[in-house]
Amino acid sequence: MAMKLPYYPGCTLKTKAKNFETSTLAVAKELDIELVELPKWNCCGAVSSIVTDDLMHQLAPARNFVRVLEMNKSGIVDNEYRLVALCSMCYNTLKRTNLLLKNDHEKLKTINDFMYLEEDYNNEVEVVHFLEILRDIGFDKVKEKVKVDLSSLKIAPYYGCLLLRPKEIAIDNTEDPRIESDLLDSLGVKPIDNPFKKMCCGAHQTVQDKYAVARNTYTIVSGAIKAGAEAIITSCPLCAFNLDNRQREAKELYPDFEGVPILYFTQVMGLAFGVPEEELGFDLNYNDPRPLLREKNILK
Amino acid sequence: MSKTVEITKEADQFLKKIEELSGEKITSCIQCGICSGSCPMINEMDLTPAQIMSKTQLGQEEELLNSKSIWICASCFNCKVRCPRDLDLAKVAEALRQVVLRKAVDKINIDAISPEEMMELPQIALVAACRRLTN
Amino acid sequence: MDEKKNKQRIGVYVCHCGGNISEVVDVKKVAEEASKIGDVVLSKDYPHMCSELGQQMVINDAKKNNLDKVVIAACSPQFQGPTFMKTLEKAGLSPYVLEMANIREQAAWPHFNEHEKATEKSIELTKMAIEKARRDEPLQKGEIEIGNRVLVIGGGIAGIQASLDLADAGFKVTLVEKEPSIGGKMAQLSRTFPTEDCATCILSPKMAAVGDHPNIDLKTYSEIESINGFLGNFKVKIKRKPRYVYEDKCVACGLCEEKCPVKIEDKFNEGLSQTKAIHIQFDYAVPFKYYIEESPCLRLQYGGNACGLCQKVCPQDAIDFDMKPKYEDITVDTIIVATGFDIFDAREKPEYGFGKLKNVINGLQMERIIVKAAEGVELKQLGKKVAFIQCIGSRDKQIGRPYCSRICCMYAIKQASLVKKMDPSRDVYIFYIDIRAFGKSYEEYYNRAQELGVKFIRGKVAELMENPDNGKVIVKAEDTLNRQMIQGEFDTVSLSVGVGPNAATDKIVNMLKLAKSSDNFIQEAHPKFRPVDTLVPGVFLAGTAQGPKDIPDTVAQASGAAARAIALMNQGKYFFDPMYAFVNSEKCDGCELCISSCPYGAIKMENGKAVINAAVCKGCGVCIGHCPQDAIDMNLYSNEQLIAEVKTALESKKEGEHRIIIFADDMTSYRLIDSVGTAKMAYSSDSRIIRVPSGGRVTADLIVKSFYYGADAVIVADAEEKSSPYSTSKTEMFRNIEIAKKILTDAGIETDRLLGMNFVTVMLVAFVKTVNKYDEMLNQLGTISKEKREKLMINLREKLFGVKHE
Amino acid sequence: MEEKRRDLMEEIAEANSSASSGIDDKKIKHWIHIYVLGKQYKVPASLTIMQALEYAGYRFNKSVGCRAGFCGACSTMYRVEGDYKIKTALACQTMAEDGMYLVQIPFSPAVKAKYDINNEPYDGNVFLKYYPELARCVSCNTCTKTCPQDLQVMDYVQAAIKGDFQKVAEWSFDCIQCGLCAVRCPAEIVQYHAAQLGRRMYGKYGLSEEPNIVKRVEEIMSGKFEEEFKKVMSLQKDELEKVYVKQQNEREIY
Repeated sequence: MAMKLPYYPGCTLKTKAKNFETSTLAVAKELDIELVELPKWNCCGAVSSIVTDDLMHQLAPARNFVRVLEMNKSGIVDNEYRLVALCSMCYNTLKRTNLLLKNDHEKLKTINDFMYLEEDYNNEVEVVHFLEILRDIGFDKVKEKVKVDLSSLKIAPYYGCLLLRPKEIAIDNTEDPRIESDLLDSLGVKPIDNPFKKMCCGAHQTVQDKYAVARNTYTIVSGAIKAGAEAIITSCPLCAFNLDNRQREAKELYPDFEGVPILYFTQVMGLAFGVPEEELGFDLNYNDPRPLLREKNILK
Repeated sequence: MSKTVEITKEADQFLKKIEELSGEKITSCIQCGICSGSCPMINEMDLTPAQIMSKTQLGQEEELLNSKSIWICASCFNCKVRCPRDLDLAKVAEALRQVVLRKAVDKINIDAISPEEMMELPQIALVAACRRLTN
Repeated sequence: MDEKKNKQRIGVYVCHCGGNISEVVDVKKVAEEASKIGDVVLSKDYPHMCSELGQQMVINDAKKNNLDKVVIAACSPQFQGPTFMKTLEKAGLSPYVLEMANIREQAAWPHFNEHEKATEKSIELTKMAIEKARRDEPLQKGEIEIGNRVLVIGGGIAGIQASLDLADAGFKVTLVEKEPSIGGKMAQLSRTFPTEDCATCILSPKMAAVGDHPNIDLKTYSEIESINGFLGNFKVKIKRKPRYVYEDKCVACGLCEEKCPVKIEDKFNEGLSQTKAIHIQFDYAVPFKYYIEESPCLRLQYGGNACGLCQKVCPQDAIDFDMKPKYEDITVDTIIVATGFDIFDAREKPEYGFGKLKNVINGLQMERIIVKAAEGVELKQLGKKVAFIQCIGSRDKQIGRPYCSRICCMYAIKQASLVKKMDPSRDVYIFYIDIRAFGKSYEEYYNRAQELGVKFIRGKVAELMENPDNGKVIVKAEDTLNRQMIQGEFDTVSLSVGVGPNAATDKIVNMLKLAKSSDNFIQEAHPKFRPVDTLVPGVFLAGTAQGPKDIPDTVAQASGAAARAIALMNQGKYFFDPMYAFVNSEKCDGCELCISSCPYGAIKMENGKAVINAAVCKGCGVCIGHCPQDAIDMNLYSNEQLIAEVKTALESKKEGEHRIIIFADDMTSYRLIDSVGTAKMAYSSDSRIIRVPSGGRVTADLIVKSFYYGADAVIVADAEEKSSPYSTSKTEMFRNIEIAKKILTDAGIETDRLLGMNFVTVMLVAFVKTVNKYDEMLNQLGTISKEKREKLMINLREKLFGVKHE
Repeated sequence: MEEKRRDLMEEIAEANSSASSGIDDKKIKHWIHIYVLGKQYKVPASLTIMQALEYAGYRFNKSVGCRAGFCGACSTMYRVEGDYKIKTALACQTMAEDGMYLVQIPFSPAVKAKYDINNEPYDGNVFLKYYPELARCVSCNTCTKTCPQDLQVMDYVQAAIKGDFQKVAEWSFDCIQCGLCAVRCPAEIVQYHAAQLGRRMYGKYGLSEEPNIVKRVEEIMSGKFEEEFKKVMSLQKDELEKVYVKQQNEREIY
């Protein structure tokens, strides 16, 4: 009996990061997890609004929580109020709003009043990241599903900010996270510790100042390379974009800079589980990982 | 040439305003500078995060609102998780940004972004930029 | 009770206080009114009761009219109470049959501009005092025999100093240390700031002195199992952990250590070097005897005849693998807690890479490195560039340690100076937030370090990284004075870790029921005036158990603790007011509810009945409100007395008039109200103050009855938590108030009429405002109808305790 | 019952006639009060907002079009006494009520992006490329509440952000481009233009070609209708009118 979970993809997983979603759904299937997409979900806002008087931007996440209630009402999921997010930004934004509404009944009321067309939300929902789900079912379970030997791969986990900070939403130790390397271990991949694994990629600055971001990309990626990594995994489409596409600008700034492929952790899982290549959508990765994977005989 | 900062009533009102918007007790900053040391964008900044705190305390509105730093801050919360007084500088920066943005100012002109880039950017990048940099 | 009434002979004296009172209050009238009350055999007014003559008059009257109760309407009992208590003793009476009506601070002064009211109030106050006196018991001071036996817990410098002072003064000391040797953290230190004299050199003589002092029974490698009893009779169980080496036989020849095949990390060197499974803790350990660490030892792990080399080679055959823990029971009169501190475990701040990056060490490791370097042993190469990072585990809310550890600045400056002196070509930096060189000649020492060329950068380092190419540590920080980021690679980075209470502290705190302050260290009785006492009689604090301290302060405090213990034990007796609670065993049904309510563990069950230990009881009275059987009562503030005061205060309440009953805790609120009077700050003369030991003493029962007897409002005034001697008083007060409020609501009475407030003695205005606010409020609410008041009393005890207790 | 109904019908007829043909007001029994640009007017009951305004003396040269609820020209915003909610309507489709505070929105200031769908990739980011402000949506749902066509506007805006052409096209299909959503949007989005882009892209790339249309286009291209066309073009005005009327009448049949 598959575990059925309400699932929030986020805009980018429908466009630029399709491969994140397809690979996730594929590996989830392997693990007998059914991620049921929220009906008519809306953009979470990507970043949580952090000034005290701005409720407007808490609406978007709140609406999605109402969708979860509806899913339970209509029996699409059975008394399951965990909302699974994949994109780190969505996770962070949804979770922070959820916390805010849990701790501030005034604001919760105001929001419910404003959304009078929706049914009332009363903090039923718990926002979780897919990585947490994996940890909960146990990495040993993940290990059981491994079909392909990836031991030759050296991959550096990259956490960025929004899975770990601020503390109240952290899915792991804020300063010393292990969850991604534990995952890699269970997949038989050698995790490489990158001292810059928690450093911010520059996030939305990529829109107004791509070179500022490229400088961070350079620091983070070459940090991983120095530590011996051949690829980096992430769980955030924006990190992925900045670390991957911005390698282009980084190369402009630092001519001798050699990039590495940036993968979603679920793509690596997919490889280990022997998920068909097309479901992993490597064509969407800016730095094509396939040459590396072929060279390692992981892909034909 | 160093200029002298007048300590005025307005200065305090500005501090109060930012404290209210951010919900942070800015006066309890001890200026240890750990925020600056933790900041991933520090190299892009004109004022260090710690400076932003002290200048806010002194209500140096003009200098703050014209600074590059408040717009460079990517809200990564690294300073927040390290601050020995558990202050959230990301909130302070956001408050300062809001003071500007709420005067119907946009910090980026999204129409000016080239079509090519627009086709390349992931949605969240643009959404986030709009949230943080437009009114 | 009625017939008891008739037997009484009460004398009443109304004082003019040289006009202070008589100019406002009609003292003659007060005396006259008092004389009309039954059992009052004489009632006088007199210019100066506290004068020689005034006191003599009381003594003579008492003898002539063989008075058995005395009421003096004058100033505050806080003020002249003690004087008149002595007077009564001279008159051959119990000092506890005195009651004072506080007509100066509570009537004449605050109501100086309404003579009528002031006089009425004075009369009532006097009546209240008479009614209380009528119910006074002729008690005597309580006393306990105290001997000269002291237990000192912890063999660090604090424990050592306290033990020596006590032993030298001829007291019998048992010093218990959990480690194999005494010496504590100081034994690990290199040199001491600001003098830079070597710690060993000044510590080891003291350790030796402890070792062979006739009055000190040294129990090392031992732990306290349990402590029961109280001042003068503490029963202590001590666990002697097995050394597997007989102290009396071992001559420390060292053959065993040579032969021992098991290498383990040397804890004394903070894991920077190795030692053997059988070893002496350190070179000048006291006692200088070997011991075997259990877990690594092959024999002790696998038993049989595994290894056992040490035993084979020991010429003294001092080694016994079958040694078992021994338990010893001792009885002591007083206890000094000197459990000391632990350094902050820097691994709790992973961003600094302690335990991960090989060139990042902590302050204590640095001490060991410096010590050993002096001996020519290099525990770790420091290299040419050394950085110290301050406030690791101090002043940091992120890890719940908001306090300053007080020693780190100075020890870092010391270490910096020493490593600089070792090799002047070294580049030494200290990254700090604030340099706190507060002690005697510390600032000068700081300055000397600067002159040596130690560089001080004002900025906290955020994280440490290793340069993979050369293993050096990359340090990056904002120079907050320069407003620039600075960065550099260092050969060694020392984390100046802060201090927290020793891991063993909590165990002791729980055994002795001591209080802890918000920083987790042990709470002293009073931050200013009783810095080495605890609220538990006969238990004192020495050293860092009470809070971070440097060596001078620790030693000073240790001697202080010793002196306090000596002062107490020298009396041979311990006197205390008989202000304690007691159980009426007929009524007690052994429900044990009271036991958990007592914060001092004074209540025990004895064959099915609760019994209160008078010596341990502090008389806060919170237990009384917890007894469903109404079986607990207390001296000096008995239920009957308080009810009588309330009744009397309300009897003469006229139609349309209203009354605010204020229960004021003796320690703070009552004094506060005195100061309000002294300041001649006017407040509603409809208020009647009733003195209680603590806010927690005011039971819901008492509150409800006050309303029943006609109170229109009740204010319970208690000390602000920190200034209260009773740890649970505040919470108990609000508990009782909540219960009372429910009952009021049931009876349809506005709960606004009941207020609990916490005061500190300076909140004069706050008090006046509160009372006047209530006065106004009552003008609107008016008085409470008889029906409602009677409704209160219906099944009162069920309402108070939920279920009916048979 | 029957009686009652007839009365009502008469009333309406009466009112309408009076409105359109200006017969003297004495005949009219039922009146309501409305406010136009803050000024109060007494108008007969049972008129559409548009008729009511005209009765009140306003003459439309803007804010009016098909009068049949299709063109979206007569967008109206109003509040009703005793209700804080701001309401929207098409003036030609909504009955005037007593106590309406009315204003016409002749045009919503909205810039339409220039693009040639033939040169656009069928890629979701096209929406943001031409209408980046879509990214500012805060999901306040005001647009949906505003839409006089009762479309789930917020949903299709969200679909646009996600680059889902089909959903945008289907959910916005009934949009009449009245512009009310764009006027009310706090994020300053022009929903209906984005929707149109979506529908066009979907029409071109999302849907398979409709064979009949293909066939008909071929016929036209092959000149099948040239003859008829020439004939019509050659007609005089009066002849043309006849043809037109005839053709219109033929329409009536179905």
